[in-house]
Amino acid sequence: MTEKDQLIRKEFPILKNRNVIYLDNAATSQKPPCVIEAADQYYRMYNANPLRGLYALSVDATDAYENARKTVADFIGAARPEEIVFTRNASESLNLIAYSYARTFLKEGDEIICTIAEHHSNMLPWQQAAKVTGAKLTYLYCEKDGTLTPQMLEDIITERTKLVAVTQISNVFGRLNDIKGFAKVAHDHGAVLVADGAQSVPHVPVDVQDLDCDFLAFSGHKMFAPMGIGALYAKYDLLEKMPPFLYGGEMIEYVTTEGATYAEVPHKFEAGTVNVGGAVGLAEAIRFMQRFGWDLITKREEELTVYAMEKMKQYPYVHVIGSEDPKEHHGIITFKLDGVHPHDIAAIFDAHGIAVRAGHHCAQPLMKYLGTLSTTRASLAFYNNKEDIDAFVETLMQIRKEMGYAE
Amino acid sequence: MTEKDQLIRKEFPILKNRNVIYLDNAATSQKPPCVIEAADQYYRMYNANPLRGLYALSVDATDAYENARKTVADFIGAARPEEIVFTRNASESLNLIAYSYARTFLKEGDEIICTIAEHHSNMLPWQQAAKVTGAKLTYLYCEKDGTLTPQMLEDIITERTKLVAVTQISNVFGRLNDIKGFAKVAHDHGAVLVADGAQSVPHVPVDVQDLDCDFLAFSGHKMFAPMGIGALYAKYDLLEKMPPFLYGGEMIEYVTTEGATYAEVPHKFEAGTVNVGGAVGLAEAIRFMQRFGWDLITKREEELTVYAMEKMKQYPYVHVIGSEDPKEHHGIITFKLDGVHPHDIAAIFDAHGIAVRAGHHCAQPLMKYLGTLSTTRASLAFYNNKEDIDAFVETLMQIRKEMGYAE
Amino acid sequence: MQNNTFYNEVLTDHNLHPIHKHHLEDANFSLEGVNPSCGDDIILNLKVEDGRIVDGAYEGDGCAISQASADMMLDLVIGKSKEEAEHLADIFLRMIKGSITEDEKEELEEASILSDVSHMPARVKCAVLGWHTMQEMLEEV
Amino acid sequence: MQNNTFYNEVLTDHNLHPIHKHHLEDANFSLEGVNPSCGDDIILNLKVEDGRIVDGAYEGDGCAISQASADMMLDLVIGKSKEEAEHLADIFLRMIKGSITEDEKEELEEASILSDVSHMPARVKCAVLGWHTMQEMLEEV
Ligand SMILES: Cc1ncc(COP(=O)(O)O)c(C=O)c1O
Ligand SMILES: Cc1ncc(COP(=O)(O)O)c(C=O)c1O
Repeated sequence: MTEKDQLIRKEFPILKNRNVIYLDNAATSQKPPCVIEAADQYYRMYNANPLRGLYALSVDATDAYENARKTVADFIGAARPEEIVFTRNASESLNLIAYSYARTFLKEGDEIICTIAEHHSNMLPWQQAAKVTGAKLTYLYCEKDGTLTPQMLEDIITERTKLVAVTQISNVFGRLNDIKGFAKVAHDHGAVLVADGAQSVPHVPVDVQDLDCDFLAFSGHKMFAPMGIGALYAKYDLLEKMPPFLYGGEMIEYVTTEGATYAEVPHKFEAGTVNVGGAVGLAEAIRFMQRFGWDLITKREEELTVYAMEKMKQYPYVHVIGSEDPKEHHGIITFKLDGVHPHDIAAIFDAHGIAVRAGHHCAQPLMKYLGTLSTTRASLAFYNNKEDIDAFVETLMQIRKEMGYAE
Repeated sequence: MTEKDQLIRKEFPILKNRNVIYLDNAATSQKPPCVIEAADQYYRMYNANPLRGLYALSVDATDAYENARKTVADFIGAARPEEIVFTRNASESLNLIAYSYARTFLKEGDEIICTIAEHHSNMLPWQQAAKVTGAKLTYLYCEKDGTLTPQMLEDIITERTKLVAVTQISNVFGRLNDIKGFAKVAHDHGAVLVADGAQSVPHVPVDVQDLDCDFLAFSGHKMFAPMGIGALYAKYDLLEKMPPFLYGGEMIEYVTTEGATYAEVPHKFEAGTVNVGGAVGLAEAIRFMQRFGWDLITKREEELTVYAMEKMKQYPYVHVIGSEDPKEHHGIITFKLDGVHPHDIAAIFDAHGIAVRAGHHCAQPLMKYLGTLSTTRASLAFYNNKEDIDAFVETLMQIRKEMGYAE
Repeated sequence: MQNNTFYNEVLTDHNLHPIHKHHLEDANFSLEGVNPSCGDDIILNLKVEDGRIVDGAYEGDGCAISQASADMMLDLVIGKSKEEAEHLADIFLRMIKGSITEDEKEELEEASILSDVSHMPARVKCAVLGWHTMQEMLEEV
Repeated sequence: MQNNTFYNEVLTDHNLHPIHKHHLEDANFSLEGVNPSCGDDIILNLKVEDGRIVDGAYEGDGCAISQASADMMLDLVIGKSKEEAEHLADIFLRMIKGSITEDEKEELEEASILSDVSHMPARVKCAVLGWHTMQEMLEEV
């Protein structure tokens, strides 16, 4: 390990505690002690139910929560903190759009477009919204290597299209999609653009104002934050006109037996007691990333991807899904190994102390389109290093033998 | 402080760190170090995305999560762990019922009954469900002291009633309602009974099989667990027949471009990456309560309520809402002080280092029915002690003077 | 036990014995201001002639801060021109945000005792309710 | 680096060179078994005469554990009566749950090498797929 490697590794003691080579970062990341401790510190010094409290602890809790919102807003370049709604995870953020926006503003005859490469969380909510509203759901098919271009959207979009959902980075291909280009095409046809940022926000700088997307969903747990906290970014005027999603405490202005008027954006979307500990953890995770900086993070992830894919290329039985260019993978390497089922691959990696993921990666329609049921995926974070890749590739090249093949 | 007091207080260092007399437990409880550390330990030793992982960490995370579910199920006497759906908080649990159950199985001409004493989180979801389905929402009015009996439900329920929503303990009155009796009346008329357990599960033993309620919603953060985790109990056959609520990863069986089939109960209601850290924290909070035991918890809370209300009775300007019998308050003492607005009361308490809540307590229709806009509430946990009550009452009797009254 | 509560005599006096809390027969401007989160609710009535506030009063319900603030505001603005009243409102609102000079603070006379509200975020809305209502009303004058 | 993977020669051999993975012309019972979470999918075909399994085969797709388990199962049950096959299925399923005696384990012959699956919760469904399918099928016999 280089000195830098060691410095970074110190932030992730679990890797040593469990003696694991962790290559399942696209599923969830590990958490540095500073994040764990930020949440702890909140519970030990500032915990209260925020928003309505008239005492010091509650004011502190409100500050902690609203400052976290500001940190998140700044991190993705939102125009104002109110454009951030805290949710549980990216899936809930996407469902919020589907329930509140799509089911309200779409109707029979309208059209939703989502790509075939979407994670189930950015596909099923649209299938359901289409079913309920009578809108038609159309799939934008990527090329077999994952390529998706705004031109491809331009070719199928119609004046009836009201909503376009595209992942910024696919959790199978790792390719970075041109959200800015997609947003332009969508807007030119009067549609809103929903970007799934679950894999992008943790790995590349995102500026929602530059991208001009209308919505962006992401999860804390994939970017070093605790589980149970996520965010939805939406343009302010959209949040203003959307009806609430969950109803209850903290999201109202007046309630009578007949009905209610709702609190201001973003509170109107945050029913019930909010998750201050989670928000504080997410804010600290963002500061943690900022202390290392995007330069270091993206450079390390790219170098390791290049290093890994170069090695894998030498081995004829392995076939990486997606672009041949490692720079288009953003740390996500999904592959097939001839003659071995992904579940057996993952189990053998596990026996060698390496954590990778096998299965459909919550993208069954994409798997089907690619002609397979399941694949194996190694996905990196900037805390991985060359030794991890060496062990990964060495084990990979042993698996067929362990499974009884001559080579 | 008695020795017992000191022993218990050691578990809540925040009270000393912040030098606060914390009497806002109905809003949220403080968290003992063991709970904070249980979540930490999970992140430091077992963190991974559970459910689909084929490697050791992920298996451990799955175990941690499913064991937590079992702990919750046992705590409330559920027939099986699958009857527990993890949610963010009680509000989300109630919305889940409203979206998935009510909007599916209710139709025009049907009726929903909820009491006027409900928290907004157990009222607005039904207002909305009624609006969307065309069902009629009827309110069951309690007596002015909060009394609600199954007979009162019997008097207004009809054969069209399909769902009855009642809080087990009101967050304003503190009175324990006879859920078993309400469930019987509801069932006799073919309706399901939704119990709001947000204030009861933290303070009294609850056995859902004995109560025979169909649904029970509650939050972790009010029972010593972290924020961001809650639960919905529902009878297994109801969960089986209910459609999903949030759509996405982890809750499916098969997905095609046309639609999907869904995972088994309870996973079909847990879309996206789950909150293992929160679930582990909730399970530890339950074990924490069990180490002290219901006897101690309920006895201390009752003794303190009696002690406080006896003292308050001496002071002619204070008027407690609800029963005159402290034993019917379960630690919740909501009151008016003649001539002083609750916000000023809370602010003065705060200046004296005492945290109480002022406002409508997310029960505006109830406030209106009681002829007021807002009240002040002190709410206890078993970590409170007589010194807290002494300080509370002493300050209370000073407030009118501080506000310029002669006495 | 700390004892520095912020409810001093001036404040409690304006709350318990308000000078301007009554009905105003011949008001020509009237506006209701509410704080949904607190339930504070005041109706402000002004009599404005030739761009000058010749009389004013308020009615309603709310905490001591919202009531005393409205009462002190009326003390201050009755007899002033529309522009002077707007100027005072501007200073008051900036005081609550914590950004005024000592000289400006003096202009607010008694109302300056509310400057501590800048450290009490939950009460900001109470303190500014009357002032915001007046501001909105004066736009129509 | 640990190296005790559970994929021993017997298992990999049944996976790479299955004896019973083929079409069965004259089967009189056929049932598909699937593991949604893994994508494992087998079609089990049996020829049952007078309550005795006289022949059997499977087709399909899946991981080595699901495939080898089905192959070893057929090795074991072909030629056995319905009751004997049900008895073996019962033992096998209990083995995977981790609760059988050494004697019972012996009855499973080669299939007993899958006992370690009891420590691999994610693979339980793979190991039992063929057996569950057979159980279900035999209820119809
Ligand atoms: C009776 C009652 N129901 C529901 C809730 C809502 O709980 P949460 O805010 O945790 O969703 C509360 C808490 O405020 C409550 O007191
Ligand atoms: C591209 C993409 N979108 C959405 C999600 C859903 O994220 P979560 O499970 O945190 O809701 C994931 C993560 O699995 C993902 O990779």
